[in-house]
Amino acid sequence: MSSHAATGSIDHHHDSTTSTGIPNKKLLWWAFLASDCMFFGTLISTHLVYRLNPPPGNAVPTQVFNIELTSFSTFILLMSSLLMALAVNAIQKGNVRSTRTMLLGTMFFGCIFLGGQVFEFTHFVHDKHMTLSNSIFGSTFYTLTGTHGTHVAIGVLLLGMMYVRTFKPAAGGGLLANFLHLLAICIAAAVAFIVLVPGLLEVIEGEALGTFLSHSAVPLLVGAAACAALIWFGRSSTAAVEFGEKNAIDVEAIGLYWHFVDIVWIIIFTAVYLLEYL
Amino acid sequence: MADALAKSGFIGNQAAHPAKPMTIFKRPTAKTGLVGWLTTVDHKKIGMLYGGFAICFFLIGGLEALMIRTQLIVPNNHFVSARLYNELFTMHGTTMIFLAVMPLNAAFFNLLIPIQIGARDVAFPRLNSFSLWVWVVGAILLNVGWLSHFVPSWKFGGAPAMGWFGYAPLTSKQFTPELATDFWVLGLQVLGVSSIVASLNFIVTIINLRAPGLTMMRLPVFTWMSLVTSFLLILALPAIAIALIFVMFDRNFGTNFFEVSGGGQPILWQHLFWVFGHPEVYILILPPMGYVSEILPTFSRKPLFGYPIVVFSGVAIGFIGFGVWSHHMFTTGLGTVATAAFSLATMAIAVPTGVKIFNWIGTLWGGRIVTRVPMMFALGFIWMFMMGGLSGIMHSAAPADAQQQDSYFVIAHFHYVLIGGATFALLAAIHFWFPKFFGRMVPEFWGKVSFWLIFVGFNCTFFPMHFLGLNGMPRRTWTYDSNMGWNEGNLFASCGAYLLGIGIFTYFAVLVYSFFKGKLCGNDPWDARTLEWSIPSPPPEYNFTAIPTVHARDAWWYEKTHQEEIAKEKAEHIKAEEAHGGIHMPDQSWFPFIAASGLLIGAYNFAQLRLPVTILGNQVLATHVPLAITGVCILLGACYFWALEGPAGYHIHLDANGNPIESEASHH
Amino acid sequence: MSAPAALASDHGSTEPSKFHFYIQIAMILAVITGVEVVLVYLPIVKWFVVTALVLLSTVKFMFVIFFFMHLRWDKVFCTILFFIGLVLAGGTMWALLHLFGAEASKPLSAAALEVPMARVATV
Amino acid sequence: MTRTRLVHQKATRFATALLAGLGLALLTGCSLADVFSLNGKQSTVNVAGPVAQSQQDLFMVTVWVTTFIFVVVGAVLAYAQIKFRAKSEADEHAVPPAEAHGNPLVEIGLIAASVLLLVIIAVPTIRGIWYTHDVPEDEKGNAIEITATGYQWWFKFEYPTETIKLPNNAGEIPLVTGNELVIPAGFPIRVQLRTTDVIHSFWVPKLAGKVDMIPNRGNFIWFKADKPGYYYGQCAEYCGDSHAIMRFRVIALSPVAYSKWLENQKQPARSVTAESLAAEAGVAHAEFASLKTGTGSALSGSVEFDADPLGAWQTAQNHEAGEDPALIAKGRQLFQDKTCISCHAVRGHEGIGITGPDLTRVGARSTIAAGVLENTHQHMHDWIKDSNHFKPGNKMWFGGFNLLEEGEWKPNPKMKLDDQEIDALVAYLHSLK
Ligand code: HEA
Ligand code: HEA
Ligand code: HEC
Ligand code: CUA
Ligand SMILES: [Cu+2]
Repeated sequence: MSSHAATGSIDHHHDSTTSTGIPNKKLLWWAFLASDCMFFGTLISTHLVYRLNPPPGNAVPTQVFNIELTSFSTFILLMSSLLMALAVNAIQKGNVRSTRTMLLGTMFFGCIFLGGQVFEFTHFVHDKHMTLSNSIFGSTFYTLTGTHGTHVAIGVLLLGMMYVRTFKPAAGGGLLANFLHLLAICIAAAVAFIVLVPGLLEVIEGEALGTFLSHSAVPLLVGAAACAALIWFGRSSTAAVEFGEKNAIDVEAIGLYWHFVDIVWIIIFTAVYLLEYL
Repeated sequence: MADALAKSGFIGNQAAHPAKPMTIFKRPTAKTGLVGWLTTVDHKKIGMLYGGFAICFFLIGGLEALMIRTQLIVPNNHFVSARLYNELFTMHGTTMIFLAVMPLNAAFFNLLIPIQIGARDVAFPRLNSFSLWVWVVGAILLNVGWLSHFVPSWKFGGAPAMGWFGYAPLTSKQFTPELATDFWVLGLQVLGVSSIVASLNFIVTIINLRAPGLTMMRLPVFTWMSLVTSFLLILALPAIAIALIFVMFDRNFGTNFFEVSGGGQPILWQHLFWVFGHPEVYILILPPMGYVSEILPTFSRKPLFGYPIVVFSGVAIGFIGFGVWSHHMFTTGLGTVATAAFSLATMAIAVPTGVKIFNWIGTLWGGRIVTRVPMMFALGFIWMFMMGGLSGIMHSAAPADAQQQDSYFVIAHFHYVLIGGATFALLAAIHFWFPKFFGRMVPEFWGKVSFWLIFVGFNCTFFPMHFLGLNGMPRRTWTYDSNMGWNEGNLFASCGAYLLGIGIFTYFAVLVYSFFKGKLCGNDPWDARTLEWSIPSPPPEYNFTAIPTVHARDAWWYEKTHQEEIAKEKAEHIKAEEAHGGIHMPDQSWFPFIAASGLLIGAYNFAQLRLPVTILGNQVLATHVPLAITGVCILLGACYFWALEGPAGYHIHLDANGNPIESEASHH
Repeated sequence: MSAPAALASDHGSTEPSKFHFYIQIAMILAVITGVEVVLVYLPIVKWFVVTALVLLSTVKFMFVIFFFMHLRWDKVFCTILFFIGLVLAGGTMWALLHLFGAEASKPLSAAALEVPMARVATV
Repeated sequence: MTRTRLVHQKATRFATALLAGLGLALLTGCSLADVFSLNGKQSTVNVAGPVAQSQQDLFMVTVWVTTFIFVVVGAVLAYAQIKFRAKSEADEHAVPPAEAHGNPLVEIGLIAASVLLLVIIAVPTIRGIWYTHDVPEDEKGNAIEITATGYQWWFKFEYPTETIKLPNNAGEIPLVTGNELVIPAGFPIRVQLRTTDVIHSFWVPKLAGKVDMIPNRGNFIWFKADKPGYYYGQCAEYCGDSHAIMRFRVIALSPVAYSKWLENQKQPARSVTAESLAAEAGVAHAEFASLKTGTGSALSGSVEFDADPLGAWQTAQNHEAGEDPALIAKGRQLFQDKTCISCHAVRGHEGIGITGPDLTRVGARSTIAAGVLENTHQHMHDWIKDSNHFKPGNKMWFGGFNLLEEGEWKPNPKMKLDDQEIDALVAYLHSLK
């Protein structure tokens, strides 16, 4: 077993220690994704069933939607998928530095997507007056896309934990540093992007930049501080790390999840958004 | 060879890391006592915990059934109130299905699968412990409502009372404002998480941790059926999980999924529930079919007849099971085409099920049938399940079902498949594998007495219910009038239920007695066929001194008939494994248990989020929000540390005779 | 142990980096997305657009699972496993949409709903 | 004899003795024939209309086919169990029989046979689905349209084609009754099924299998009563606390009697005065014994009632003997004062509410409270006094007689009634025929 890692290169599509040659984690995630198909199948069915039989007074989707923004989000998510694939590619080559960059990039795009969704939701609620409870379209739409958004958020968190792991010193220990690192990522992502992206979108939509900055100064500052801390942490750790090519399966497992979230969005984008425009 | 060994001695996915662990607790090492049980990752201990809890709930569910039968023993009875009766049948159904039969099956999955496939544990041992404790959380949430019958200051409004399938809109805040319903929703949700996680674990275990030589077509049938069941679970549970989220949102956040005033359609709940609910009944019956497929060959002293087709029909049942859900909805006005389609699809299931029955009979044919107690329950299973299945076919004829739906005929049908089927097989299995896991035999005499009491009591209880149903008695009725022609049938059924109760009591009393006083037994008291009988009773923590190589379908039977060859092979394996560092075992962990505790705190408080927190009548917090958040933080924190601590593990070394040498403290 | 490991290492190191390949895939996906958005605004017959959308999404879907998610290079069992879920979910969706599309399932909502509501209001 | 065989026999004997004892005790309590009786009031086997008949015919097909399967498979199973029993201890450990792993021919044969047997069930099933779905084309013209609405826990019946002109040209409303559905025998009846709250289900076993009343769904059912008769129905979908006693009745009359009944129904509520009574002299009055008190243990039908329910119903249509105009007037006043009118309609009198059943002709019903109590003076009295005792959780008790205050149900002071007042109410309600 250990001799395996020692030989230096690993066959990433085959694990000779299992009966089928598929690594356990990969199998677990694929089985989970099969299950997740049913989760989203149920949600999408519900949404479409109610689109098929709209009750009177239902919201009119095309009046609510902002297809430019959604197309942009779709593009962003696709690009995050690309970065994710590149991260796996990098770690399979044992390139930890490149892996870190790609992971950060994936998270970054994931957060932009989430920010877009936050903007979309607030926009729909405040400007289009479609809430979770005032029409059945609102109920099904928010629940479906919200569940998807939750998946993205969990994905960002998992990626964050993976990113943190890449710094774990080979000598062991480092619990506190590890935790602070994760905290910084969470704050930087959650606060800054989810404030920043919707804010900037508002600005694009016509709000004055000043207003936005004055409203969101505090979170932006906190986020900026967290980012700075993140970079500092990243640079200050020069010790040998434990993370390496042997962890490719871990990155790949999260990658599977991340891509799945992307393909679900491919379906949602078509079934929930585009078809409404016909 | 060496490669194959490395393969099977392997647990979890992590290569051994030399680095120091990152964790706040020292990893627990106690094998006994409270800590030992709470932190265990040993699949056998986890299985026993599942089994112990499940049997308790089986008795509670049975007690609820006895109260139901007591209320119905005479017309216009006032033994319990209408409301309490409704709570009783709701909780009886929910308990028996989610807290008795499902976890009993989970117990056997845990106890048997790793041993039957020649592994030392499941693929993700800590995840397994998590499933167990999450299940306990769900069980607590479901039953917490009962407390308000005993402690009035717990204002949960009693136990839930909307039937085990909780049809909308009865579950909306308008019709059931009680907290009990919120607990029911959350409880089922949590149980779903537990089952999905456990099933993913078993799928990976069965597919990836098989001993060398154990091809899929050599897997014991029980393991096969558990695999199919695990697939059914991960694919069926999402439907109800989402539907329950809808209910939760409707109740608490003003959505309109099932609220007619907002354009919702309550019938959608029925579809989503039964998309889960019908596969669920096969989730309940497929593992029992597995037990029976192990027990019959053992006591017929003959291999299973038509193994491939038995396996294939199990898969077919699972698959077709996803396409028949609306047969529970024949009376909801689906329209002719849909009704016809579901009617025919339902009938189709009789074919693969029949195939199993035929092959079981084929197994008996030409054998040497030894009627020991497990065999009697297994034979009882075939008879009773066949009856239940045939009344299922009567249901599948949709127009006839219009008369039977929601009548006692349905009650009769599903108790025949659930008790005559699932429960009989479980009782057979408990009796069959008891010696393996406790090292003691159950006395034959009392086993047989309990079999006959249960068999007769069961038929006395439920056979008349077919007639009650055909005579127009609706189910879920807390009382009936004396001029309807149902008096005698109910009296008879209730007396039968008492008899059944005595039988069940005898059965478990005998088990308790045997636990302390039963005759000690060796590895293989039944002269059986699969791998679990090749190791000591009770099995050591590491299961196998050496991972076996499987040469045939009934692996242990083959070993018994090829002893020399196997002995040589085994000695080689032990040596090879020792050269690889000894037997690798996973470390125990606190975090699955802590995570589940966080879930309990979070869910319990989430259900009553907006209500004030009071202690002894004094309000201490304006809402439950802080407590709910605390729970979630505990959960997330535990998951974080869990991820960081890694699976780790230690090694056990064996001496020349295969006995463990004081296990080296090489935790890593 | 050494034999398979050596084999594996050969295999591993000869595998070329897929960097550029992934980027090409991503470009194709982006282009398809663009085409989709444009399609819905074009004055073409509806059935054609719907078919095209479904096809294009499927293509995107397949690209992602087979390339980004490596199904193409993994054991087929992974593909089978995932498709079990996918097919059942798709089948269930198909059935539900048909069940609710049927004439028998038209909700009473509009007309019938308002009558009782109005009556209740008079009490 | 092997040791295990001996144990087995001993255990069997022990259990048999125990069971025989218990069985005897049980049988003295009831006769077996009654346990398996299929002649009840809601029998699905002993039916009275073509829809139920077709369902019953199909059921019998399934019974025959499955019994056949059970007998054949059971016989083989029993034979195997007996024939291949280990005969001795030595036999148990004898060299195991040849390892047979299956036989494709046998398997395929059995599968084919199963499919064939299923086809026997499937064909009439399909036919039945289409037949029971809706009124056959050639009878559509005759069909009577009715709308049934489920409430927690009673039924409202509307006759959309039988309209009543409101006074002062205030428009038309359909005829409304509650809990007892009156239909003409021999005519197809098509009932629209609606509900205002949760799911209920419309089930009159002798006439047709059930169809659910589901919120936001336009379900319907059709059936036909071959002969005039009195049929028992029940809500068959669990609908909350008192689901068990959400019952109703269907009374099928000859077409002539039906139109007479309709004619009477369309009149405004009957007002009893000394003059009107005098004018009635000579008309047959209700003398049915059970109107005062019933004998037997059933709440919904005394022995006398059960002997001839249709007769009892017809008798109930007649005005009661010995009506007291003063008491009735007092009752009518109380009905107003005690706010009964806010929930109950009495067409032509003061009552206008629609939360509870229409009481315009409640005196002519054979049962009250949705088929739970036979409509005797005593029962009516008991019902008004403590309806919660008979129907736990009912919306008259919770919402009328008791009001929700700060999360607790408190008695409604406006509705305090003493026994004399209740008697007056009973007299009034029983005068409404
Ligand atoms: C272990 C659980 C279990 C199992 C295995 C089954 C098995 C079957 N069930 Fe059952 N069912 C339930 C549990 C189960 N059921 C429950 C709990 C409910 C009620 C839920 C509720 O409302 O609360 C229910 C309700 C239910 C209904 C709805 C009734 C109603 O509410 O109106 C229907 C309708 O079709 C049905 C049909 C069937 C059929 C066709 C099978 C088939 O799988 C049976 C197949 C078996 C055989 C047929 C016997 C052996 C075969 C042969 C000997 C071969 C030859 C036979 C033929 C060719 C016919 N079941
Ligand atoms: C696996 C599932 C399962 C099992 C095993 C049982 C077991 C039994 N059930 Fe079950 N039943 C259901 C599943 C099950 N049931 C479901 C799903 C429903 C539908 C619920 C709904 O409508 O929502 C139902 C409904 C149901 C009803 C219909 C209620 C109604 O519609 O009004 C009845 C009525 O007779 C009944 C009776 C029984 C009886 C007598 C047993 C007996 O077999 C019980 C035998 C066991 C015992 C008698 C226990 C003996 C133990 C002791 C005596 C010791 C007790 C001591 C301690 C607790 C310390 N059940
Ligand atoms: C809050 C509304 C409400 C008030 C006030 C009310 N009722 Fe009722 N009543 C009902 C409802 C609802 C039912 C149906 C109960 C059931 O069967 O579930 C009913 C049933 C009845 C019935 C049986 C009707 C039948 O067809 O079976 C009678 C008689 C009756 N009420 C009389 C009265 C009298 C007399 C009063 C006044 C003293 C009264 N009700 C006040 C709501 C009310
Ligand atoms: Cu209405 Cu049950
Ligand atoms: Cu089913």
